[in-house]
Amino acid sequence: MDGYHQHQYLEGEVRIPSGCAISGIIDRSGKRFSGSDAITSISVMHDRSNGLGGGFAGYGIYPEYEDFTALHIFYYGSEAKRKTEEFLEEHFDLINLSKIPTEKHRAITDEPLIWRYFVMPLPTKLASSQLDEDEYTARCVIRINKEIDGSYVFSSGKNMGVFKAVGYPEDVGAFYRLDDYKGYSWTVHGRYPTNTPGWWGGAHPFSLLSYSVVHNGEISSYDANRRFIEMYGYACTLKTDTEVITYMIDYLHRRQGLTLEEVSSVIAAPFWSTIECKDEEERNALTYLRNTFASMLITGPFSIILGYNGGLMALNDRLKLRSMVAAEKGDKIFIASEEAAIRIIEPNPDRLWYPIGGKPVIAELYTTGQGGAHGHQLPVSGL
Amino acid sequence: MAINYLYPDFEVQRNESRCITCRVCERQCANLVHHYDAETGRMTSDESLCVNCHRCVSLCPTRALKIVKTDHVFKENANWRGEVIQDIYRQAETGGVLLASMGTPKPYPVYWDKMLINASQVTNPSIDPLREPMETTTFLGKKSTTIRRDEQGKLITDTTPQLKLAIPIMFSAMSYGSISYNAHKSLALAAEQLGTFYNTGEGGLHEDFYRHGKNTIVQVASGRFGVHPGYLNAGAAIEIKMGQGAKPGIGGHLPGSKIGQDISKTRMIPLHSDAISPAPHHDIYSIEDLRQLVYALKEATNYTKPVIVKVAAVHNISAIASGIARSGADIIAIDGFRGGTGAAPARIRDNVGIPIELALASVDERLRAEGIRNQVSLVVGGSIRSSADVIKAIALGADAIYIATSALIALGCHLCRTCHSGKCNWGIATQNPELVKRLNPEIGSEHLVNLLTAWNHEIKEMMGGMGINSIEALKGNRLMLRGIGLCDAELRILGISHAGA
Amino acid sequence: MKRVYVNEAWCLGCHLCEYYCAYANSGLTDMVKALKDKVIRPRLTIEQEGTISFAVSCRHCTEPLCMKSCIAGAISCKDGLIVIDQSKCVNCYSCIMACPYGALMPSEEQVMQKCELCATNSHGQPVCVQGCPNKAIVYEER
Amino acid sequence: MKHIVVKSRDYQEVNQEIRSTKDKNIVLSEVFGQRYLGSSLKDRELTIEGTAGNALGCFLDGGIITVHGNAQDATGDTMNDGKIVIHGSCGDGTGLAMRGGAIYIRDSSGYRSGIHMKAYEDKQPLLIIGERAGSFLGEYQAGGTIIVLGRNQAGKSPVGYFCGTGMHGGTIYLRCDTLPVSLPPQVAVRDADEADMQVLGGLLEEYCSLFAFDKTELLASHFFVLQPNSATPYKMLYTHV
Amino acid sequence: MHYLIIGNSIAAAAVIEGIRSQDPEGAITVVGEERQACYARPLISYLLQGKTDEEKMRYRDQAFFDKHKVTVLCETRASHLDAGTKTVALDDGTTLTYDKLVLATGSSPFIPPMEGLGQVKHRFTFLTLDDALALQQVVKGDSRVLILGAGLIGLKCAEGLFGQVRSITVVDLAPRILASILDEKGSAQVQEHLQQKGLTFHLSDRVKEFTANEALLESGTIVGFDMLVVAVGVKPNTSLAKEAGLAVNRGIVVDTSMRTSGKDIWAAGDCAEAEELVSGQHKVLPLLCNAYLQGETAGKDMAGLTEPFNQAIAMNAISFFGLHVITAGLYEGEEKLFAEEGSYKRLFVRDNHLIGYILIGKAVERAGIYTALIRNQTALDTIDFDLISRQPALMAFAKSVRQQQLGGSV
Repeated sequence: MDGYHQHQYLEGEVRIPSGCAISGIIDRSGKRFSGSDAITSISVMHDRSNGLGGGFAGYGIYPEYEDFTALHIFYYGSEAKRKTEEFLEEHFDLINLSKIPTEKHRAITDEPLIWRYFVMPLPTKLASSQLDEDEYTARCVIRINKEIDGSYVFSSGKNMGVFKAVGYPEDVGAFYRLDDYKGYSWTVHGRYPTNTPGWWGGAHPFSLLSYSVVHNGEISSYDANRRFIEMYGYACTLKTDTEVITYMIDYLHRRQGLTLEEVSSVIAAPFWSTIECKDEEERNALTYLRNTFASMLITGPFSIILGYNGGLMALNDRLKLRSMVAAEKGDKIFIASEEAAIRIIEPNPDRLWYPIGGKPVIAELYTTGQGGAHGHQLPVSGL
Repeated sequence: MAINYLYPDFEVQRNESRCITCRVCERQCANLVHHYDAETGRMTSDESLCVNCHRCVSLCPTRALKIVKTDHVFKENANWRGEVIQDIYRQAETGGVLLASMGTPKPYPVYWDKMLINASQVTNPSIDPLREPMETTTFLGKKSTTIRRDEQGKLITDTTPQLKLAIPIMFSAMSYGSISYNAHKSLALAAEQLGTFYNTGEGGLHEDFYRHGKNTIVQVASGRFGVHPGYLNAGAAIEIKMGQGAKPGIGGHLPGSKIGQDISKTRMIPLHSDAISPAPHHDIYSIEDLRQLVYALKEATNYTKPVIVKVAAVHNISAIASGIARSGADIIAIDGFRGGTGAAPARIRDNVGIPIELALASVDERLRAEGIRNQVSLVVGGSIRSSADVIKAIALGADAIYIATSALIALGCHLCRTCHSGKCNWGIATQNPELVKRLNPEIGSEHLVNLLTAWNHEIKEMMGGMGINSIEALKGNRLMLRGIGLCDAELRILGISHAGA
Repeated sequence: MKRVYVNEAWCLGCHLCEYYCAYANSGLTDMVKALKDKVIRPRLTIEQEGTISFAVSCRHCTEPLCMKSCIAGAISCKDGLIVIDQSKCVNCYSCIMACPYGALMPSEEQVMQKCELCATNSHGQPVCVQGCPNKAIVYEER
Repeated sequence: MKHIVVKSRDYQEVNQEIRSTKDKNIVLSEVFGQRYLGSSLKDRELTIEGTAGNALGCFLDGGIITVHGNAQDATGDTMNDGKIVIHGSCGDGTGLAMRGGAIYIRDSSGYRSGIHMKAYEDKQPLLIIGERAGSFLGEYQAGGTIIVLGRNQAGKSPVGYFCGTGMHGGTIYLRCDTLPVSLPPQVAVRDADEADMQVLGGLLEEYCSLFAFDKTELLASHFFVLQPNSATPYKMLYTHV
Repeated sequence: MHYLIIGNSIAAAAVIEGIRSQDPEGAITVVGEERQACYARPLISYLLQGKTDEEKMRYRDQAFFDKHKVTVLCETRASHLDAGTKTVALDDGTTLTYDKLVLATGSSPFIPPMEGLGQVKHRFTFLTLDDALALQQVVKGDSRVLILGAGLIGLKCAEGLFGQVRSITVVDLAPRILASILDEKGSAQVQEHLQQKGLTFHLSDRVKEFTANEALLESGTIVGFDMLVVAVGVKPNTSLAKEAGLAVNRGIVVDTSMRTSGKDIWAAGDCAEAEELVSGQHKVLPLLCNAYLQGETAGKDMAGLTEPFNQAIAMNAISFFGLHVITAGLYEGEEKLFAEEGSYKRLFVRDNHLIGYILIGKAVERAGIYTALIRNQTALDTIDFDLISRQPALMAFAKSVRQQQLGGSV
């Protein structure tokens, strides 16, 4: 462990509530564009961050390795790197490994070693584990993060990558040279943690496999959620809201096979009084989901953008205690904490609306999803 | 008469300048403490009969009465305290087992009072329960482990039977026999009005109360009193009572003198014969036998009722709970050692079992460690005294709470702890019709409804303060608790940090 | 009209209603001063026999025989409330002869008195109802 | 007339410039979410082109702010007097704790509009929303008037859930044929009568002329009037220790 | 619609209330012989006693007549009734027409012929307020009063004068006082009470001859007096009815709706003769309570609501110097007697029903419960008669009846 961290609480040793800014852009035609729009967008909301964390997730950025898991790893010291690579070699075929290219930036300091690996599970290991590839990879990632001191996998999806650091998000974008990457969707986060340690791993997006979450708000249900999700093999090492949200989404969407709408009606379940108003079939379904996964209800203010292969989902808490705006222009869908963060990159959207609390906005590639941005909306007309 | 070593514990103090000799004290004391002396035109009292139930004090219209602790003492002795000496006198004189009622009065630590609750400041808004939705609805029962869909891909939503509580508090088991008809009726009416449940205890279900079935939990205990298929199907859930916090490992008996016409009929036993509840169920000598009974009850009710297994909090409670969770039970009820009772051997009540706070914390943690917490709901009882206790219990991991002593106090009980005498002046723990009449269920149920409505408001306020607007987000949310004045071992078991950390 | 109704199932025979009544109609603000060492003359009666007891007080009949029998025109009906003008009463007992409930009785001053639902004393609400520990007497619209 | 091009300039700088200028009329163009524009402004008119940032016109004290575009969250936060005119929509928390003046929104407003609005003597705040408002409209309202005109809503209720929750003063007028769902128990609803229509006629005068809406046509529709049952909804809640 | 009421006492007031409960508008005229507005005659003895005054004696005040829009003609006598033309001639020469008429003419004192009566200077009857006022005029501290008649009127007069005069002597033909309402033992008890107070009785005796200040009794006793009150009885005022050809026995005969035999003519009060409940016979019951109930029944019937009143029974509540006496019904059949110090109770039972009672002293408490047993003709085997005969109590009724009485409608 380096000196910086020896004198401070590590992320995960204390729970850090935080407020933030988020933004997300997707081109549903699959056209890839650089990270600079995301940087511009988040920079408008500078006041919502405090320089203690910023980060990006880009989807479609590694087309040449799309069948391989891209692991982005922070190392604090070469011993951590050695142990981790040993572990990786034991469990995966390593196709490519390199340092992630960065550019020195005066606002970004104390950087760890930042490495990238494109990997595929060793077929024999995978077979003997009796797990599917995702579960196998997820467990390996959790093990590294939990068991190898000084090593932290912060991105583990396919054809996607997370880039994050301590600093303002626009500086983080420059540091990682995101102009050089092209993706069909981007999410970005500026962080305003209310407790001191800003640790690189603690910045958003938080990611597991191809799921990445940027989050604005602070949830009051944290420990109820954490203690529940940890029953299912997850280890919440970072003690952040975003981490637990990501795991819950992974559990509900990937492992339980719920649709994203169903996931939303678990984690941002409608009030019972609202459920009562629904027709019988919907009422039964909503009651079933809320009751079955009662401990995954998230309370307190939050707005998140979930990135996944092929789409973005934005979701507000059911009281809509955090702001969120969405807009559409041609093939592109924009989501941000503030309208200005959209206008700065797209001054004249075709339409613009305020998503309703507890109801997801889902935007997917035409090829993988329905292609529309759907969900309940509070439209803003006159545009 | 032989020498009487015992001096009365209490003195009746009558303020003569206030007494208007209305004689209500005389008329209302079933222990015959007060008398009117026609010669002097004054009231007199025999305090040796007084149990300090406050009936006379409460009804005296001029507040001319109070009961004080006698200042008659033994020579001071920190070890051989007066009560210890008196107990020995009692046993020496009678050769009897000391019998006592209600929860233990001994000064064991109350962990509820050593935990503090969190509130939001700045980073997260607190919520006002009066205007924003604030939900305390709770479902009890086994949850699905995997999502199933039909051919159209629609969710299959038929869960195993659940209990829906509008408020996460239920009235725990008290049998008709241990408490009166009117006390039962009060509980039934209140449960119905509150959208929660009351529990028959092991005394069967009076025919008048079948109409409250949808708010009734019917209990099956070792005595199997009044248990028949109609009874099992009458309630919303069935509770198997393995043990009770006040007297773990001990059976009980309702003396034949209390088995009047109505109770005899309800319990389905002959008039004036003792109603004996054995210590164990004689068909359950092991955990797999429990499973057999659980499924026997499910078969008898065609899998329409959740089955609760109630156990006393004992040393290896978490292992026991794990076993119960795997027995097919839908709900585990754990009763802490401070729980009340109509009658228990005093030494057992005061020395056997563990506090519910620690039992709950360790059971919840154990079930989570085993990944089976969602397969079973957890209900805890045993001296839950306020909404703050409720909040703390839920934050430690309980789904819902059982209350009994608090409910009895709401009905007028003054905790004089002489339930076993059958002369409850408040009409609660008695079968004497003259005394039973003193509890008008209309008033009783109103008080219970008021109490839980007030608690629910407080729960909502505290939840709102934490920024939580649905009770499920509080469940097991131990970050919302901090310990105060607790040692490391206690903090570790409770799974909470010390205040300030 | 709201009246006092009795449910004997809940009457405990504690007689508190009688004392509260006597106090309420004493005109004094201190119960002790009003009742101590006095023979009370409540405006309601507890009937008691074995385990049964209940309070009886004026029913405020819609066809009040007491009023119709009063030779002095001292009893009248004000918005359903049957009241006695004690200054007119000559203590002839015609009302006692007429009332089927036995709800009238002479006062200490030897004029008739009866329950006037505490509407005519300083309490305003029937004090027997407030003082009943078991809702055996209620004051309501039926 | 002073013209400031804002673009990506820092809000502190822009507000400083507004404060230091002597012109009565100030135009801000190319605004991208700068916060606190027109904060505590008095005696001046501010015209904004673009997207006004959070807390637009907070503590406004008599000035007039006109936005050609949308405003973000907390527009008119605790405003005391003056006027905010939005030729577009607003985000959440519009008119938060507003206690005087008027906010006129041509289109829609987000969650918690008019939250904790209050009135005192001659301070009678007014919030008019042309189309629809999100959930919790008039939450905790203690005074003043909120009007939602429900334009383009086809007679459906133009507000979300929990409208008027915690309301203990003031009035909400809703122009629609269907009541919102989940109205809280504190709120009493009635149909607008002749006297209400008179009041509405007065209140809508300026609004309609600003946006060139046909007042007569608006007033020809059905309005609901929402008022609190009690000024002290908490009274019965407590007992003393 | 014009309602005409002849008489201005209790029955008249009740007629007005009866009419107005049904008909708020029809014109009502009351014709009364007396100077004073409506008052209750039984109060005159209390006036003498000083327990009431003229103002308080008013049974219904002026506001009552104003509120009910009633025209009252005082000091006016109806001299002739023509049922055919529906007119009533008044002694001032005017004639009133009516649509509906009620005769509430009351009764008058009966004065038997007695020798030398004309020589008596201070000679009174005791029925009206004017009688009482006239008496009051001449009362002096040293007056010796002779009262003929030991019935209710005579004795109430005696009580009224007691303490204001030197002596009171009562003479009655009957062997005991209050013979019409009390049994022997009861009479004796009351008599003893009155004698203790200082009244002198000459019973089974009568005045043979009066001189100015002395009465010679048949027994030979000579009673000196300064004032004479004749209170031997009353007779119903039926002359108008007789003239008009209505059926009249002792009183004007009426049915249970108080209709007389004449079209659109009702009668109520002391002048009327209606069926008595217990005996089933037509009787004049000169009791205030009956006057009211009959008047109310007549008034309602006149205005269109027929509610028969068939519960008339003879009953009396009377007190002398704090000793209360309440009696009702007939004194026949089996009896139950309870007598103790200061309390006397006799109940009369026939065919499973209570038909009469005599209560004296403490026994009068809650007497109405007994009255109701007679009135409602309660079958005694449906109640705990043992209990109720000891003490009038609702406890004696079945629980369901009690619930109805105390928890149900009234």
